[in-house]
Amino acid sequence: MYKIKLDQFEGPLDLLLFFIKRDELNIYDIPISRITSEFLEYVNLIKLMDLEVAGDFILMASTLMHIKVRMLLPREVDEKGDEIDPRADLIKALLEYKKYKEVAEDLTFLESNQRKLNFRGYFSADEKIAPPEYDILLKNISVYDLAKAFKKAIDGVKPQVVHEIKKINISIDDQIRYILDRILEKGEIHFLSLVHGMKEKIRIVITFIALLELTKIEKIGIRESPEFNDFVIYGIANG
Amino acid sequence: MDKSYSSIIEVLIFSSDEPISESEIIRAIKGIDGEDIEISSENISDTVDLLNKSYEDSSRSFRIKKIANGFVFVTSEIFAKYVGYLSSEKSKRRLSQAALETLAIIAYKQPVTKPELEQIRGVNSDYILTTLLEKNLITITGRAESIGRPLLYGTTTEFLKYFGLYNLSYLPKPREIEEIMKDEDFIEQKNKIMMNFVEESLEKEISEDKNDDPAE
Amino acid sequence: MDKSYSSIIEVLIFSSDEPISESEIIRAIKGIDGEDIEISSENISDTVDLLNKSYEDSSRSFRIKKIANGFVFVTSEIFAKYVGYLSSEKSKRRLSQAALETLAIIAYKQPVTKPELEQIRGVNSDYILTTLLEKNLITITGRAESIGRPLLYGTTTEFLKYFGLYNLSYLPKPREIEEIMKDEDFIEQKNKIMMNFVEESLEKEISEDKNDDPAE
Repeated sequence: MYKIKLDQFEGPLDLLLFFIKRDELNIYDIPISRITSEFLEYVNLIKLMDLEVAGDFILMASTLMHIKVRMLLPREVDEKGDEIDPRADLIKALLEYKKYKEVAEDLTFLESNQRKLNFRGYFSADEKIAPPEYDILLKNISVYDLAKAFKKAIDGVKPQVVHEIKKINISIDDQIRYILDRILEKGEIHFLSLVHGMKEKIRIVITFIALLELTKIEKIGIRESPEFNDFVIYGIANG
Repeated sequence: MDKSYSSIIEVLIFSSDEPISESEIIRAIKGIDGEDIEISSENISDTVDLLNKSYEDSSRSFRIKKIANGFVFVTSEIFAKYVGYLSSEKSKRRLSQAALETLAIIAYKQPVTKPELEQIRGVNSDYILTTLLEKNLITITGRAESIGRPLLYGTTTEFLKYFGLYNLSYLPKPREIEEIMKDEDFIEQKNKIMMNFVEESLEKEISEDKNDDPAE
Repeated sequence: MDKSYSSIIEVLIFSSDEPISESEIIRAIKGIDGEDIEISSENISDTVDLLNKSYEDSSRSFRIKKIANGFVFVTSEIFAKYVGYLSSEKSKRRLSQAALETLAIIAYKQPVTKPELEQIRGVNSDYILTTLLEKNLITITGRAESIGRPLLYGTTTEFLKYFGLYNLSYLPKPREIEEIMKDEDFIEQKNKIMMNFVEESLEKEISEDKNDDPAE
């Protein structure tokens, strides 16, 4: 028996196709008894390994044994009087599966090619004049949108596996200065890019509080962004 | 610096999803072609100038611009209204997440009152209800018997058409969705699926419009 | 068509973060400059050809390509490794064999139900369907009329984008069954798989290099 890795097969049909190819069998004349016993050896291994797919393999094993028995009996005939090969359905299934397996190979190529191509990455700096009458649906950002963007930023922080206790020196005043500096520099800024790169949740929380503070004293304004879960912060001249 | 690095610098700026600095560009080039490649920050800004010169000569509608944290491609401001049209079209095309959520709750719980709806969503839903009513995706179906006899909302035939549903029973059942999803991201996933429905049916609508109207 | 529309067509494609169709381009131009502007789909594809010619002449590192029912700027593949070095997005994993098989079946037989799909694959496909839905490569398109009215699945625009297809008719054609049998393609297939392994491990190496880099 060849050593083969069990998890390299996508299912029982895939394993059968492997046997057929490896032993150069004629798919229209599969030696059922030989292939059944070989298949059963693998099924036993799969059962031992307690793989999730075991059920599908066992089902195929019973189909094979059923075919094997029918091969020994006198052939049934169809309405035209022709003998019915007990293997016919299996052959059909194998060919159908093989057809899509090949397409999957082609898709792998397309995938490889497409992965080598890159799209344009950054659009935010494009100069836009939006005709105002088109902003019907999201004219004003609600507290809800704000909260959602906040939650998204928080959820975006990946949980650290190692728990280090470290003191983070950060205050609301610091973050107010940070926000004002960023706005001074760029005129306006997206919330997500404001908190981009912040590794600690507390830093985002404090930035957010600073943002609310600045909104309250009307130093900055907030409006919706074309992206959901984000919003744009802009400076107010006389703020 | 080898002249061929011009294209590489162009590609890196083009495909970076953040403004990209000179040092990052150098890091990528040295990372791939070896640390001994001689390339300086100055080479990069010179190359960018040459690229911009070449865009200008061939009347390209974009330039490379240096903003605070690095280089980015920007479209020329003389086209700002076209770029703006596109982005507003896009936001018009997409029902907001909130509207979608509201629509989903109404679709599954109908007939439903505003207080019930707001209890589920946790926020005031006046604006979205108005918008959905305007878009004829929902309608007032009657009045509840409860105190204050609040209005009841339900979906319309337009809603079914919009989502390509034969009738309401064709909506995926929450249980079915849950079976497919089997995880805690179920709600988010459901929203995504709904989004696709919206976008696709809109696209379909657009292409049907196109087919119906040969003048377009 | 006025010659100046070349720049506008370029800017519309350049500033759109999704492939943009001919009809969307026409709509934007008419939306801004008036319905009486004369511009046809043909004008647009001709203009795109001219633009690409001009990019080629000035050795630009990107071209306009037809993907997912529209036009989009993409970079030339020869620079992929430089971009990949910087972007973690690109080192994301490929689809598994099971996922590709499932997609192949859905793409050809759509709309297709889970039972039909599982019959062809011979294995339970819950997990794969969930993954593909999450990746937005497939979506639920409706319900079959058959017993139990199971949900129907189909591919998305994202699917086209992922494989770089203009539309579904550009899918690789499955071979006829007789053809499959005539051809001893076993070795060829193995080679193909090996090729992918090589590429995969190269990519992995690059991204590991990147992580090792203390400068990062």
